[in-house]
Amino acid sequence: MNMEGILALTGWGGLRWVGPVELFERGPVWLRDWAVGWLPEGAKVWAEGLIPAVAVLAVFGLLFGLATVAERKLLGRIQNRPGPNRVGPYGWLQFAADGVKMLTKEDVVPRSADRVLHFLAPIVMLAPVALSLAVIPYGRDLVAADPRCGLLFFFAVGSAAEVAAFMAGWSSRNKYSLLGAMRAIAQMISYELPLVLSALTVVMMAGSLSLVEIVEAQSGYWWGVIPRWHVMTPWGLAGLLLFMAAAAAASNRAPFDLPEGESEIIGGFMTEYSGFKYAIFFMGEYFGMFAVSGLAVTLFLGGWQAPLAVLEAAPSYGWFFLKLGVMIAWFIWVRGTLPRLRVDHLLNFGWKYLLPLGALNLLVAMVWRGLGGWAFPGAGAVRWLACLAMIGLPAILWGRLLMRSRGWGPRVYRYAS
Amino acid sequence: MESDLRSELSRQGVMIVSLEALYNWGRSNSLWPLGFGLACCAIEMMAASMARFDLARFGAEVFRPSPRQADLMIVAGTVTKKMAPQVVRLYNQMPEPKYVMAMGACAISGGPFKQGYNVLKGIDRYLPVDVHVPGCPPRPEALIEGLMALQRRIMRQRLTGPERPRHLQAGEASELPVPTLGARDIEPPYHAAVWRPPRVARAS
Amino acid sequence: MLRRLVHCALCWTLSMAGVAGLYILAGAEFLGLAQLIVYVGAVAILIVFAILLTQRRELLSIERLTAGSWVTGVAVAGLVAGCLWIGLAYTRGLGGAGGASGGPALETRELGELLMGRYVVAFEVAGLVLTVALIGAVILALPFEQPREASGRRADRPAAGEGWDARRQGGQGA
Amino acid sequence: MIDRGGSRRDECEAGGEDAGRLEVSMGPQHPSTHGVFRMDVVLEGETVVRLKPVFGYLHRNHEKIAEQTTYLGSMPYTDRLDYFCSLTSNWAYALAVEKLAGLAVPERAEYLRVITAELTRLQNHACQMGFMLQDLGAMGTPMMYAFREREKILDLFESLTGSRMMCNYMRFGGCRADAPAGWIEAARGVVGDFPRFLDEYEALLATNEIVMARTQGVGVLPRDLAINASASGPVLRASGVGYDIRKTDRYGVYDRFDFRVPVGDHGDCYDRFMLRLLEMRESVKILEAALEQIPAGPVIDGKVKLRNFKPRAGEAYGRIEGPKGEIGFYLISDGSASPYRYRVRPPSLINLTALEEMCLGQKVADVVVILGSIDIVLGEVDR
Repeated sequence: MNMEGILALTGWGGLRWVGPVELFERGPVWLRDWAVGWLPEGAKVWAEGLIPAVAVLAVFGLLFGLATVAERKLLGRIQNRPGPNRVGPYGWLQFAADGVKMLTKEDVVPRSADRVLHFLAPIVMLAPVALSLAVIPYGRDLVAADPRCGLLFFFAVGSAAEVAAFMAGWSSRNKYSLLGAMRAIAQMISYELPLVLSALTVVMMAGSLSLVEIVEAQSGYWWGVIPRWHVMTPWGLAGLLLFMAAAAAASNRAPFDLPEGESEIIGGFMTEYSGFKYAIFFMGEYFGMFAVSGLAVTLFLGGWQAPLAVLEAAPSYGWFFLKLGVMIAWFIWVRGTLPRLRVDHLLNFGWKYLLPLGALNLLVAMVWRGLGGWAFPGAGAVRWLACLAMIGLPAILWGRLLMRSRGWGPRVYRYAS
Repeated sequence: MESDLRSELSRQGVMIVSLEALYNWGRSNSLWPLGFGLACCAIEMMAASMARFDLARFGAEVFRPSPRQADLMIVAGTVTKKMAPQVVRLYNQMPEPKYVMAMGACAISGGPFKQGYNVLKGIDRYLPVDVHVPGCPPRPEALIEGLMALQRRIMRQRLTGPERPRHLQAGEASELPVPTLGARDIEPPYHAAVWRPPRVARAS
Repeated sequence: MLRRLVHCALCWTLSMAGVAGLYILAGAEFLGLAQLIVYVGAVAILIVFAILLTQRRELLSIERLTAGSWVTGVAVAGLVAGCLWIGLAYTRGLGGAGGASGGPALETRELGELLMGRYVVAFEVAGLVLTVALIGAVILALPFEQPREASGRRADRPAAGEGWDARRQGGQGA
Repeated sequence: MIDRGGSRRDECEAGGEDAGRLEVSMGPQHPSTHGVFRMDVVLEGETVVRLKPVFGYLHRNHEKIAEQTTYLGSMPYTDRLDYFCSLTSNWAYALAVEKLAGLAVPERAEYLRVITAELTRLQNHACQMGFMLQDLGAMGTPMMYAFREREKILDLFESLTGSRMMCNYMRFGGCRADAPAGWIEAARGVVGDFPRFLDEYEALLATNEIVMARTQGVGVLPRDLAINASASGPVLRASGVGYDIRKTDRYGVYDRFDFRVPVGDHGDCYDRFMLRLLEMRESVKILEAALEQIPAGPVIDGKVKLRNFKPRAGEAYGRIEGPKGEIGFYLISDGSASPYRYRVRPPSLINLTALEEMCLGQKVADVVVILGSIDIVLGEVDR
């Protein structure tokens, strides 16, 4: 590459020579500033809000389409089959065909349904989830909004999804829908607590509710090699696992997909939705998955930080979306592997397992900070292992105990004489 | 658009996609079947969606349990007179555009069970069947061929003119009447709108 | 008018979300978001659940408002609006909107320090009361002890409806 | 109830008579009813307090049709009884007619019958486990694996009988055709590979915490109830009764093979699930021995006149241990070309009779698992 770089538009339409690294890294910000620069003074404040919003929605809209195809292809891979491969190159345009069909499909509203709520539910589902995408930092200086309480904002707007699920289930006037809505609410309420609790550990350690600051708290490397991501600490590792378990439940993904448990209650609260409304629900669910995955990346996996110092040349948002892709693949993998829980197991798992462990993890984080003062040789390793044992052993033992108390376990069979 | 103009344009590197072609492309490549098995053929229908045959290649592996989200009803198996009303009701619950595939001899004509008192002699008496897939049961390959035939048929459809699909015709009823179990038999024996008894030409 | 209780509950949720928006506009971000979590996420759902599980059908729809209640409603609304007007008129002198720009809102950290420092007793007492309420709710919700084999066999099972009624009466008596 | 002018919607909202209860009709179109079966379920929250099975959505007049057609003419219909296990239904019917007419079967045909029956058991059990896991919500992966194995066995059936599913292979006094060249070797290959699939399945699922939590202690069928309900097959054996017709009747050449009958102690869904896994291992043993021992010779008694087949007047009951349980055919002959009375003992239907007992007090999500663990096929239930 030409070391002199490229003539690029920076800031308010100004031109200067920049290197390729800086171009890719700063490109999106310059583009925004350049676009805003053209506008009259009064419109600037609107445009500065609107442009990131449109960009986030466009990027995640495309990601939604690709993720549906990726999910079907990856599930196919898990199941010894090719998956969609006829529409477009290697089947990657499958989502476009599905989209065209969904858009043109007839919209059926049951005769006895509550029309207003039936219409509003998908919107109430999608809008808050899209809002929660706003506070996630996608790259260096790439965040749509950075409120002081970013994390709180994320959970606050996310709580509207419960209302949406209820509206959908109740307004459809279908018994399966109602059952699905009840399940959805019970599940979302129960799992919000462990979700917040595992995120709280990070807040405590980073000392901020702002997601941008949380990412910045994870910059740097130990011994120049191991990134200072939270997942590299015992409490961060446990926190990530707890967070992902709770996140799968909060976004209705398998094995916690009870609200739409197909084999039991048809489509749950979405049973009576067709065409584009159904697509919006679907989209809301995927956006929810992206949002919690993005939050997990931000909280535990260092956000947009590169894993190695030499790799910082790649644009920061590239790292973010790579990590996001890994998280989504994890979700798909779990979906292709595990059966579904029952509703009482689900609540037990949330309240009796995730919640105590989340609280314990908070304690572990405190101990981790308390042991930071040790200075003898090998102190780091001892501190690491001690904290890991403090969360790991109770997790295993408590899980065994819970299984044992119900009498669940492998069995030995006899043969008739 | 004139076909020669279109080919000329594509030679010049201009891709022209009409709304009609886009619509047909979308709905033919995203045929989500209703997860709905009646009898033996349902097993072969499942086998078609399984690893060896993989209906997913055509984007059709999304078996939706709710008729509201399904596009294609594969009537896979024997329709009894007790089941026929539910089949028609399910069809009514599906949103347009929707397609029906009669899979197997039983769904087409009653098949080996035709002489039974409780067996419907073909689902096309009540539903407008788009594709018949014969066999007892048809092999999964046959089902895939049926699906591809349906896709070709959708791709060929013009959205205007007298040949336009059923759901775009203004006078067409959106719901078919559901047959009921009468005093002696299922009533009516067929819907005149979708089926007419075959007229046998006799030499006078 | 809204005759159905669920609609009323959802409208109430909407107004709570609006209140949260007001808090945020006034610069109290933390309070607004907490309001959203607590009222929209939890309390609204509780209310909706309570409505759904209400046994009495006649409670579920509200009678159409008669002319008299119309008058009362309008009078109450006018009274509230008047009070607000007076309040606003007095505070206008305090110099512009408190707004996000130079707001007097507390930082989250300060809020935490106040709760854990100056008002710690009140905070803890409130927490204790809520915990007692939680434990009470759990006890109320616990199923009554029934013979273990009741679930499996039809013959041993209480006749249809018996178990349910007994539980309901017990719940009301407790 | 007092009518206060509320609309129908309000009634719906209050849930009819008792708002705490929800009456749900599961089926006839439901993803987990394995066909067109319906259960009218009354729920209290999510707990089942009443369950009424409704049959007959696939009543295809099998028995009446058989009474009007020839003996041989019913053979293809037996394929369609239990469309997963056409070969065992064939065998049971052939056995009944052979008893009625007093026919002997050549030794090679007996071996072929054992081999096809055990292969049928393998594919039926594998698919049943796949379906049950599907009902548990496992997004099709176990089912895909099961169907992958099933396809291999269906290939064997196809090259032997000409059809994948509806084999129509047994004849009175033997089998329709001999195995083509290389078939025995191919079968040996498939059977030899099968334990690997079983190991994979067991490793993935048998100790999976979610599977254990969802199936252990769910849908318990006590031993005495299982006997009283005249359950059979894996459902009966899971309840602790070591009853297997292959051992008690010693029909065919089963006395020449060494195999064991696994028995469960809890009678719950997990036992039924695991018993099928263990039975498949025993079937593999039988198959390996049978494929080793199979003698040369004719596959059908050439003297039997299939075309104008008229057994003498009398009655006979032929039964075998099908994959789902005891499948039997009861025939009364009046000496004419078609049976005077033709009756099927369908294992699916009889195992299903205890469904309500198993489901009461369970969650609605368990109902589909319990139904899946019984392993029903509607063609056989409704006939």
